[in-house]
Amino acid sequence: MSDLDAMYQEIILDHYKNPHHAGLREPYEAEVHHVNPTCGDEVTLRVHLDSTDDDAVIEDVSYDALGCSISQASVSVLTDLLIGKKVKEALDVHEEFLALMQGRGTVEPDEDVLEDGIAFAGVAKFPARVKCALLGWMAWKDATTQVVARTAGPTEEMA
Amino acid sequence: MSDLDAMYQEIILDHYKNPHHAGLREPYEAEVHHVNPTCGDEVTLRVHLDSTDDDAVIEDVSYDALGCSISQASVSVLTDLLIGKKVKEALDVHEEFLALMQGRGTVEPDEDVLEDGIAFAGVAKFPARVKCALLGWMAWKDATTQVVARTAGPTEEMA
Amino acid sequence: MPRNLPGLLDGLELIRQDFPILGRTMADGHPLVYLDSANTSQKPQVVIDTMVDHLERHNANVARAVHQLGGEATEAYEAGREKVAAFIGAQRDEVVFTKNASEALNLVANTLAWAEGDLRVGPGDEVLITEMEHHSNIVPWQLLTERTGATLRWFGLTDDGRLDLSNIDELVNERTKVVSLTWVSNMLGTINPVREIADRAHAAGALVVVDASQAVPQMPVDVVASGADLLAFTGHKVVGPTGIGVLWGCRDVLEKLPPFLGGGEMIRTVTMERSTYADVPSKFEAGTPPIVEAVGLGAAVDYLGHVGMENVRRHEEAITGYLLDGLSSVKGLSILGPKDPHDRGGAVSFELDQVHPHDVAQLLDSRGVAVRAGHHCTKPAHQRYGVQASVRASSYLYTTPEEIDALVEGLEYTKKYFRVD
Amino acid sequence: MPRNLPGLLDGLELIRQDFPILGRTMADGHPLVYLDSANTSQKPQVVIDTMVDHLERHNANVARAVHQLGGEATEAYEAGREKVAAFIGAQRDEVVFTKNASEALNLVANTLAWAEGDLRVGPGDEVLITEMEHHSNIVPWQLLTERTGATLRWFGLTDDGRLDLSNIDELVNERTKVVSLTWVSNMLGTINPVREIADRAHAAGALVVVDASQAVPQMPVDVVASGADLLAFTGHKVVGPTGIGVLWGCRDVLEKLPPFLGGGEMIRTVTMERSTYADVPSKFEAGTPPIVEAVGLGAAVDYLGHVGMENVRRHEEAITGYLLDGLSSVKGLSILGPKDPHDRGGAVSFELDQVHPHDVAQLLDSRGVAVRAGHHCTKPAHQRYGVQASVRASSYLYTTPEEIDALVEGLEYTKKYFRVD
Ligand SMILES: Cc1ncc(COP(=O)(O)O)c(C=O)c1O
Ligand SMILES: Cc1ncc(COP(=O)(O)O)c(C=O)c1O
Repeated sequence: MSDLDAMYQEIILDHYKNPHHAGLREPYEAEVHHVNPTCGDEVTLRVHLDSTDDDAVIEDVSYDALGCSISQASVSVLTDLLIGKKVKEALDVHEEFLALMQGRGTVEPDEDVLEDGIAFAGVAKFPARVKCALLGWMAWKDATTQVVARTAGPTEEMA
Repeated sequence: MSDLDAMYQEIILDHYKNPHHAGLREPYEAEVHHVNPTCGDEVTLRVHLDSTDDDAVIEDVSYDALGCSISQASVSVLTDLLIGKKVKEALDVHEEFLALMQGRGTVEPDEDVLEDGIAFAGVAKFPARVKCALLGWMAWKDATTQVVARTAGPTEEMA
Repeated sequence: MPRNLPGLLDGLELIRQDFPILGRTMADGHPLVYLDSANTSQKPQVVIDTMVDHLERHNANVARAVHQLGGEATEAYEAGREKVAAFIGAQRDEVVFTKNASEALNLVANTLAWAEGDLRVGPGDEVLITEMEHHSNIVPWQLLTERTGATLRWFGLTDDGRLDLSNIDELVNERTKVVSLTWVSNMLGTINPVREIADRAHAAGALVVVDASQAVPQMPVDVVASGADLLAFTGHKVVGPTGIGVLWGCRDVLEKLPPFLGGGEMIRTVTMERSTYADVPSKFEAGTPPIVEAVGLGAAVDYLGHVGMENVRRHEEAITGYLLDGLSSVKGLSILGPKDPHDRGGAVSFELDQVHPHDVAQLLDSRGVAVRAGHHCTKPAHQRYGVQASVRASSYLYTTPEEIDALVEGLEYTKKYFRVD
Repeated sequence: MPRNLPGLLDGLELIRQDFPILGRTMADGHPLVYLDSANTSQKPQVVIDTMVDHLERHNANVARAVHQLGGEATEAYEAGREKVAAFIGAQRDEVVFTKNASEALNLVANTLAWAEGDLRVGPGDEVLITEMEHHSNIVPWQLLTERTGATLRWFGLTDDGRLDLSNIDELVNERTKVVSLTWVSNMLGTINPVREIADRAHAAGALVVVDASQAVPQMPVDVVASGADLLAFTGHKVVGPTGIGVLWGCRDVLEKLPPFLGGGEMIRTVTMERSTYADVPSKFEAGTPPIVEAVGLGAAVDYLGHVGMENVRRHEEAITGYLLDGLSSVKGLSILGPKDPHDRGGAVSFELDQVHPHDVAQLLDSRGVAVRAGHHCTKPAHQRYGVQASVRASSYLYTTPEEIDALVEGLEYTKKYFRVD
C-alpha cells in the first residue's frame, strides 16, 4: 500500500463522506471553537457530561467542522470512540491517539483502544496533516477540561 | 609609494599635528555640529561672512574638531583654502574636493584649485575614510547655506 | 501539448537549469513540479553562489569597520541597495532593508502612530485598505487603528474578484489619512488600478502605501510611476533569499517618519538622556542588517534584470493563460478571481467540487506537484466568496506548459481517487 | 612566542581550517588576522554548506504548505529552533526568531507599551538600564519611556569598568518595571552579575531583560539559571548568518505580551473587523521568517556545541589573557575595562596615546590585522570614560596567540609610523 493509500483509508473516506454525530446539539456544558491557523480548518465542538466529578460519563460530543477529509473524519471517529466513556478513560484514548499521531509512523496503534482510529496511523507519516487529525481532539480536550476545571475550582486543573 | 603612504602624506600629518585656524571664534553667522554616526568623529564649525549677498566673502571659518588625522587635517586645509574667498568661489573648491574624494582614486586633482588639498587624493582609495575627509567640508557647506538661505528667504535656496 | 506557447521565455530550458532545485526528484520518483512561487520563489545558482562567495571571502559587519573586509562587506551590502533601487526606479537612499514585506508594512503602520504633524494617525482619522489584502497588510492597520482610536475601512470586492470601487467617493474622504492596498492579489491574482486609486487618495490628502509583494516579482515596476508614497516587497519572492524585505519610500515621507526600531546604526548620536537619528535609510535599519541577504537580493534582481521583467511578465501571461484554460477543462473546478490572463498575476486559486483543498494538494503532491492549500493569508477574501480554503497554483519564470499539464492531469487523478465525477 | 598557551582549544589549526575566510590574503600579501569577532564572527564551512543544501534542495515557505518541499523546509526551520533552544537550555516554544538582537530588544520594549495589566509600562514607571549598554539596548528604552511617560534610569560605571551597584537600593524600587542589562559588555568586556541583579529586580517585581549578544557566543548560557525573563542574542555573532536573532522568553511572559508585528503566520484568525493571534512563538513571527538563516543558525550552534562552550570559554580566557599582556607591553597604550581575563569577555578596547583609533585601525589593516575603531555602538560608555573613540580587538574560538603577536607588532609599527614613542 502506498503512503497515500495508507493515509486515505476507506474508513477515513467513509467517515468523511458520512460523518457520525455531526451537528451541534443541546444540552452541553462547554463549547469551544478551534482553528488550525496555518490552513484555516475550523471546528466548533460541544461536550455534555453527566456530572462534573471524576467519574463523569461523556453523554454527548457534538460538532460543526469545516475542513479536509482528515480533520473531518478524525472528529467523527472521536465521537464514536468517546461518547459513552468515562472522562478518565477518554483521556487515555486521547493520549493514545496523540502518541500515534506524533510518532511519525513508528508507533503501532492499539486497535482495542483506538478502534476505527487506527486508520489514522498512515497520517502520522505526513507531518503537515497531523495537525488536521488532531484539531477535533484538541478541541474536545479543551472543552472537557473547561467543564471539569470550572467545577473543580482554579487550583485543581486536569493534567 | 604605498597606498598607505599616499593617504598619510606629510602635509596631512603636519596639518593634523598643527591644525590651522583651530578653535571657535566670534563673530559668526552660523554654527553647525556634524557627526560621523558610524565612527563618532565630530566637528563644531562656525562661518563668518562679510555680507549675505551673492558676492559675500568668507571672513572666517573657525572650528572645534574631534577625530582622526584625516578628518582633522581636512578641516584645517579647508580653512586655509576658503578663508578670504568669495562664497561662490568657495563652493567651486568644495565641488572639486568632493569630486576628488568620491573618485575612488581615479580623479586627477587640480593643484591650482585645491593647493594642500591635493594631498587627500590618496584618501579617495579608502572608502571608509572618505567620510572622515568630508566631515568638515559638509559642515562648512551646511553652515554657509544656512547663512545665505536665511537671508535669501525660503524660496531661493543654494544649489 | 503545446511546447511553444507564444510569449514563453526564450531558452526556458536554460533558465530552468539555473535553478538547481528544479532538478529534484520527489517521492516515488516524480520530478518536482513547483507551482507555489507566489508563496516563495526558487533561487538560481548565481544567487546562492554570490552568497557563498560573500560568506567565504568577504564576511564582516558593515558601516562600522575601517578594515578591508569591512570595506568589502559594506560595498557589497550597499551595492545590493543600489541594484534594488535601480530595479524599481528608485533613488538608493529611498530603499530601506527590512526583514520581509511584513516588517516593511508594520514599519509604516507603527511609525504613523508616533509621527509628528500631518502624518500622525489619531482619533477620527480613517485608514483605508481592501478586502483582498494579505494578512500582512491588514493586521498592522488593525493594530494601528485600535491603538490610536482611528477607524479602519476597506474597499469590498466584486463577484468577479476585483475591487469594488463604486463607493470610492465615500471611502476616500477628508478623514482618510492612509490608503494601503495590494498591487497584485496573492489569492485572486487581480491587478489593481493602483495609480488611479493613488491619485484619488492624494487628491484627498492621504498617504498611499502599496503592497507590491506580488507585483515586483512579476512585472516591471517603477515606484514613482506607481503613485505610491511607500511601497513594500519581499526578497524571497524575487528569487532572492529569505530574511530580507524592502521598504521604498519617497525621501520626503521617509524623512518625516519617526524611527521604528532603535539601536546600532540608526543613530546620529546617543547620550543616556536622548538620541538623535541618522539620515534615511539608516534611520530605519537598527542593528546589524541582513548583509549576506542584501548581497543575495542584489544578485537576484540582477538575474531578473538580465532576463528582463517585460519578458518575465509576458511569460507569466502566457503560462497563466494556459493554466486558466487547463483548469477550465476540469469539470467541477471553479476559479476564484479574474479569468483573463492579461489583467491578472500568475497566482490562480480554485476549488474542486467535493474534495477539500488539503486533499487536492496532498494528491497532487503525491505526484510531485507542489501547490498551496488553505487561506493563503487572505482569510477575509476567502470569506467574501464563502470559501473556507482553496487550492492555489502559482507559476514563475521557470514554469513550463508541461508542468501545467501535470497539474491538470493530477487534478483528474484526484477526482478519480476521491471518486468524484 | 608561546604557541601553546594553556587553555587553547585542542586542534586549533583544524578548527581554523573550518573557516574558509581565515585563509584569505589581504592587500600587500598579508594573511588575514581577524580580530573583530565581537562585531561579527566568521562562518565555518558547515554553516555555509548547510545553507546551500537548503537553498538548492529544500527551499520552500514554511508552515503554510502541504507539499513535500514545504514539509522539508518547515522541518528544517523548526529543527533550527530546537537546536537553539537546546543550546541555551530553553523550551522550543520559548524561542522566537527575530532579524537580529536589536529587533528582539525592540520587540520587548515595544510590546510593553501596549501590554495589558501588570506588564504595561506607563507614566510614573521606571525602566532601569546601565551606562555600558549597546545602543540597541538604550534607544528602544528611550523610545518606550518617551512615548509612555515613564522614566529611564541607569546604573553608572566604576572607574575600572564595572557596574556601579552602590545605589542599587535606590535604583531598584517599587516603581521599577523593567531592568534591562547586558550580560557581557561589547566594549569593556565586563561580565555583569546578571543573576544577582535579576534576583534584586524580581524581588522588586520588575521584569528582567538580558542582552546576551556577547554572552551566548563566548560562554555556556543557561537561560533559566541566568535569572532573565527575556533574553536576546544575534545569529551572526555565534558563527551563524546575518538576518536572524533570537528572543528567548519564559512562556508565561511571552504569552502575556501583546503582538509586535502583525501579518501572516502570527494570526489565529482574521476578519476585517478584528484578528486573534497564534500561540507563542508564532505570535511574534509575522510574515515569512528567516528560514535559511534558521537552518544556518542551527548548524552554527551545533558546531559550537561540538567544540563545547566550556572549551570555547577557556580558549577565550587564554587568548584574552595573552592579549591583555601583549597590550600592556605597548607603551602609551591604555586599556578600557577590567584587566583580569577571568571575569571578562574577549573584547578589549584601548587607546593609543597621540594616535587616533581610526589611524591605528588603518595602520593595522595595512598589515592585514582587522580591528574595530570608533564608539562600538556604546557612546555613553565612551563618554563616561572621557573617550571619543577607541580601538577594539576581539577574539573568538579561531584566534591564535600568533595573531595577537601580529596585533602587538602592528601597534609598535603604528607608533613608529606616526612617530610616537
Ligand atoms: C552587546 C550587544 N548588544 C546588541 C547588539 C546588537 O546586535 P545586532 O546588531 O545583531 O542587532 C550587539 C552587536 O552589535 C552587541 O554587542
Ligand atoms: C500580497 C502579499 N503581501 C505580503 C506578503 C508578506 O510577505 P512576507 O511573508 O515575506 O513578509 C505576501 C507573501 O507572503 C504577499 O503575497
